[in-house]
Amino acid sequence: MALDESTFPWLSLVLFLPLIGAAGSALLSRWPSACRAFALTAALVELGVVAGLFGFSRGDGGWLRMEDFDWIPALGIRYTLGLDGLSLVLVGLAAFLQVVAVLASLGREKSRAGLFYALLFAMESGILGVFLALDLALFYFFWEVMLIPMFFLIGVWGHERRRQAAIKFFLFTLIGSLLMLFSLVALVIVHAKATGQYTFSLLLLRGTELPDGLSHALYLAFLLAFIIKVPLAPLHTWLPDAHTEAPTAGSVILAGLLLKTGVYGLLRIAMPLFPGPAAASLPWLAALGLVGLFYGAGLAFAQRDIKRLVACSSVAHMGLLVVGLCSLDPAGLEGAVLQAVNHGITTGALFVMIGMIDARAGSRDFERLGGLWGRVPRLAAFFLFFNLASMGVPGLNNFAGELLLLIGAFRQNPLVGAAAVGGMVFAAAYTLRLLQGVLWGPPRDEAPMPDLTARETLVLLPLALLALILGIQPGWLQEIFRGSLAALPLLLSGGAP
Amino acid sequence: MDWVLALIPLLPLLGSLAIVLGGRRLPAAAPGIIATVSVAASAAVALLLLPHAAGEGIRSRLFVWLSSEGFAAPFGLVLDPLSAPMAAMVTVVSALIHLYAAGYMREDPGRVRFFALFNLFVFAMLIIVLADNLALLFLGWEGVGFCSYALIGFWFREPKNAAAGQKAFLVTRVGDVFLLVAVLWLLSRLGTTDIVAINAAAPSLPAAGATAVGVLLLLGAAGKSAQLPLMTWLPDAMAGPTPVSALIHAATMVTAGAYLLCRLNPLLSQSPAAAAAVAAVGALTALYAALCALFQREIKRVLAYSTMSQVGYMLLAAGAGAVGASLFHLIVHAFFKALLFMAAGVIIHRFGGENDITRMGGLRREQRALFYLFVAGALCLAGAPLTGGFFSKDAILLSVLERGGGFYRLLFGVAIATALITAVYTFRLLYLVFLGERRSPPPAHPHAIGRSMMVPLWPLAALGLLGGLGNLPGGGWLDGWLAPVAQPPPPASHAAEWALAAAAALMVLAGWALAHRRYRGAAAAAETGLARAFRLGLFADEVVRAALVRPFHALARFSRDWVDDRIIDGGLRGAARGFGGIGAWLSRLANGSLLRYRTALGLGLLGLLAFAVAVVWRP
Amino acid sequence: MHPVAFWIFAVTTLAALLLCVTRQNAVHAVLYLLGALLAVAAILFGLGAPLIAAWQVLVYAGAILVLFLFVIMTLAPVAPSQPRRMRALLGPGAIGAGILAGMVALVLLEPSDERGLTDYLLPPAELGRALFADAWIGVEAVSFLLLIAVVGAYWLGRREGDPEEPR
Amino acid sequence: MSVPLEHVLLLSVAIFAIGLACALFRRKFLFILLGVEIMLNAAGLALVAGSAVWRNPEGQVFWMLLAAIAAAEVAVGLSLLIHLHRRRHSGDVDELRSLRG
Repeated sequence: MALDESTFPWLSLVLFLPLIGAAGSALLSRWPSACRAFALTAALVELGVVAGLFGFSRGDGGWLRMEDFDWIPALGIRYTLGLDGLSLVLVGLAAFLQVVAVLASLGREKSRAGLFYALLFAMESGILGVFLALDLALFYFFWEVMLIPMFFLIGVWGHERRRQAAIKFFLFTLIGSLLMLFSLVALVIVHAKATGQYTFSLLLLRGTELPDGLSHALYLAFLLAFIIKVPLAPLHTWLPDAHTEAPTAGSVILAGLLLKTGVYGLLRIAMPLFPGPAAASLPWLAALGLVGLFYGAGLAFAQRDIKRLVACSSVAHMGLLVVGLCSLDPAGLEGAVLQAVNHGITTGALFVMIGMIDARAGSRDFERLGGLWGRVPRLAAFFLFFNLASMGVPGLNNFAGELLLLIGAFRQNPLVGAAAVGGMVFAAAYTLRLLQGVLWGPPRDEAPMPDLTARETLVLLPLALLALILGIQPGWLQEIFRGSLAALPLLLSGGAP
Repeated sequence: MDWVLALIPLLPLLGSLAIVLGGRRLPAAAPGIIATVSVAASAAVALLLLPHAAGEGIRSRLFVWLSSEGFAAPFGLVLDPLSAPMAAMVTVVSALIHLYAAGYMREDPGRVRFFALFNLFVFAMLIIVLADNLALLFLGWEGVGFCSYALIGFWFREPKNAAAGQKAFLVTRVGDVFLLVAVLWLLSRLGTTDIVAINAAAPSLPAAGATAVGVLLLLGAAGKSAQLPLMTWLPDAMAGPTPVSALIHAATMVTAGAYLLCRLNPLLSQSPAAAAAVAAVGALTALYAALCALFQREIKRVLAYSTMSQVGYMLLAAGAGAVGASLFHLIVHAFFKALLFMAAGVIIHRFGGENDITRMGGLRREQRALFYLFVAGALCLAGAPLTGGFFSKDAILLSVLERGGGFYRLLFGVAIATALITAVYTFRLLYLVFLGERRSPPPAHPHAIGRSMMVPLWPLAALGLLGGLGNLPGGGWLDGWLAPVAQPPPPASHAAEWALAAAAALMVLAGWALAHRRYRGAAAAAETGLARAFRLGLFADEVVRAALVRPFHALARFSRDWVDDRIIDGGLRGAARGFGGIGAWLSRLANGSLLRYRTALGLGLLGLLAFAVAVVWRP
Repeated sequence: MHPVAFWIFAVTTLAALLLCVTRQNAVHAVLYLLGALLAVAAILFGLGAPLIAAWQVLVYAGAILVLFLFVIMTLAPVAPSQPRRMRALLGPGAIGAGILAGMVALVLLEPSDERGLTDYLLPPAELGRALFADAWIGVEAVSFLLLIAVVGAYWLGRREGDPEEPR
Repeated sequence: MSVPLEHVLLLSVAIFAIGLACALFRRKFLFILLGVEIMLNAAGLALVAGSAVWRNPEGQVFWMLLAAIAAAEVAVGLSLLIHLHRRRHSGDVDELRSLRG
């Protein structure tokens, strides 16, 4: 069968392949080993198809692919998918981390493996939908779809306090998304009254003329939904609980992708829809980002549970990301997207490794860990490597993003930039504490502990290589999404009152 | 041809990679051999390229590392008159110390990790030396910080060692923050991080900005170079293996701060205030560290404080604008301090791991060769006439004096007093370790001292003693060589030079005499309070702990237990409880009786009807 | 529809309903209700809805009331209930009657715009088209509701400990 | 000569009121159900009248849906009644005092 390159619905394929994975995993749930094999195959096939999407990359800001069909014509809701450089990079990250998550959860004897993988794939589909949807109703649909599997992943397969964590996660994100729904409907109605046409299309709604007060209120609702997901400082408390209690694969997806949907929402939805209020909100957002940067670092430092520590460090990383994003400087914006990708890689890797440590030592508590280098040197070396990446040692991936973020912030406001640089010390403080508590010191007991298995090495090696490559040559990634970001500063500076 | 330049840093990197990939499959001696050979090859390249570096020097750009709008950080190296001698020094000293380490670490089970990190360190250090832009320099800057961290805590089973590494990394990272802010500021002002371009554009900077950036650079340098007020990590860093102390914490990394200030000296000299601050920090650190060194008991801590003090001299010179003198002292100091450290490693082995000099003594009779080598190093450190240390220190003192002005005269006084103290503690070390009687029983199983541990000491001793030939007073080779990048020192009168030389020599003699009187016999008697204060570095650790570390811990705990748990989550829990209460109250209305529900329904309907009438009614 | 016919049926309806709701005997009440529903069916026919009128007879009078009767017979003998304290109803009854009378007065006193129910006839075919072409979502929803009602009725009506009950 | 809408609506209101009174004041569950049926019928009448006024089939369509809903309601209501009798041997709603979630 000859595929017509120009009309073949690649995006729908990418979007729905994980659903096939989900259905297959659920059907095979009686045969766990077959189910795992199928899940891995499905994730790899998806990654292959997504890798194919990178062939469309042109490096400019335009839409690389678009698919547009009627969905609910009575309300003007359409099934519109669009791919540009920004979404391409994030879709790539999602497909990659999905493989990591599946691989990382293969070894453990999971109860109800079929359901587990089904939820994991449903989740992926939802996340991909968020990154691809250009119709706001569709976007909202995927935004909610993403929430439900995660709720069950945490609630069923989590650790000791999984119930509370799952409910907290659910409530926080649900409040945000309900506000967004109200605001979205209000926007559509205002638009329809002005033009006589019901539409949920992001591109059409962009130009809606709104009275000042209303636009601020609507923007605020969108903003709230997204910064809860990011999360920014006072709204972050769901994150440590959810990340800590989630199973390893869930933590990887949460940290690697779910938080990025918030960033993506800010960049793609909230700011372009309401440029005026967005421009006015930037200083406040940057201030919140700074608070998150230091507060998250302090919080991380005070933790005893290593998984919680890494979870809190996410708050700090995302705070810095927001600071740079708010600079609206090209370097800052590029840094923000780079940081989004890099944080997904390194923090994902750290969660995978903490799962491995937990499985070996039976604990994630500083009091009962330590001296791992003497017992499992390979694992310890990888752990050290990813921690260095996470604390932003130059030459590894996070530094590239962070430096660009800092440059952007500094150009915008030297004081904010300088303060953000100070976060480096705090990052070092909690990271070194983590290393001290896990790797160094005398071994806690002399029982033999298996070093990395072949499968585990297979999980970590691609992550490590990616961290290294993106640390040395982030440029090839920047090339892909640079064009997509160019319009935003113009839009916001033009829309400023 | 230019790509050959990249071999200088890349060879050690390749060595490190080979060791990591080989891992435990390698034969026992292989990591040491690979590491030494790769660094030696790098040294050979550096020495071969040295003649080509004259004038504009050579540049090599491999690829663009980071870039964005208005910012580009290529992986670019430059070998110019300033970096070439530095690179040559770093590679040569590294090669010798690697050779020493191959013997020292022969039996250590962690030698794969050791040599991998050791080689990686050389790579990072060479990046600092050769980078043509500040972003790449920062890569090296953080890279050496990491290697230092991992190597200080090399024997990680002892939590104290790992903690020392952690402290070193953290404190130096505080300095790194200031350096990065300076880099960002320069980038936003000048639009470039290229070092040559920055130096060229420096005169266009506003005065206040130049001062600010100078102070930021000073703080950045202070972190790496263990200068006041970020000096507390260096004495603790002696927990690492001795080759690490010799290479990282004496010869190369700690001098990176001084090198940075030399590199950016045209920028620094734009602001007299910042330059004065650099000089003052250098002089004060030199005095403080020398005083502390005087009262230390562990041999490596004496040397650590002495390193701090000597780097203070380098900063003093850099602040006074004498790049040549600073670099000269940096290089000579690297030779003799590496020598002293490695000799100290042998000494510690001879005393069976004993570190306390008050329990040593009488080693001269057992180890005659070692004694001579140590004396050579000590004479250089004390600045005995005609040694390398004498000329380099003299050049610094002269440059400070020539700078003129009351402030610099004061610093000159501090520096010359420090020279006296330096001589005293140096000879104290010599007397306590080598002379007199042995004050502890000989160890049952002294470590074997391999040939490879002694061989590297000889060339270092020769380089230290004869280093002065590289830059004799009155227009030496180094000053001429550096002319394209740093203005040569103004010609001083011969009389002043001779007077200064005489004064310096006098200081050495006085110091020797003092030490001779005090330490010829037994070790010191009971420790006085003042001596204890200096031994503990004037309680700098306690001050930092009380002023910064404890509040930070408390704040972090407060965030965790109060802000997150009680205020934010507690508020949400309170809201939830409120809603729950309303729900409970409402649910009491639903008492389960259908009749009552029906009545309520009827009343509700009546209410609705009334409402409808009220709305519709229009009389 | 002629107003006279309308009023005849209307009065019949109301009378039958009043008798219905005041009976003590359930069978009698259901039979009065049957009469009322048939009168309403006639009015519906007059309002141009022949199919609806037929349905009213078939579904309400036929199916639903038969169901009522069936249940009443099943449960017989019905336990005699206490006689109602009719006096207690006087108050609410008076209020309700007052409101109703007020509304009647309002409507009758206010002259209407004389937009009467002119003769309108909706052929059954068109009703079917409207029902199944335009309001199909409603039909689906209601049929789903009926399904749920069937399941619920079955579950509620099952005999505890019924041997047919699958465990 | 025709019936004005208001008159039909008045009839509808009256039927509704009777049904409401029945549902509210009778004590037997069976009569409450009858009352509800009467009210639904009143609403149906109003719908058909509206259909006739505006010459629009939608009112009648809604009558159909309403009838189906009424049927469902009766089915469930009557099975509840049966259930109640089995449990309490009485059709009196005074007995129902434990209807809490």
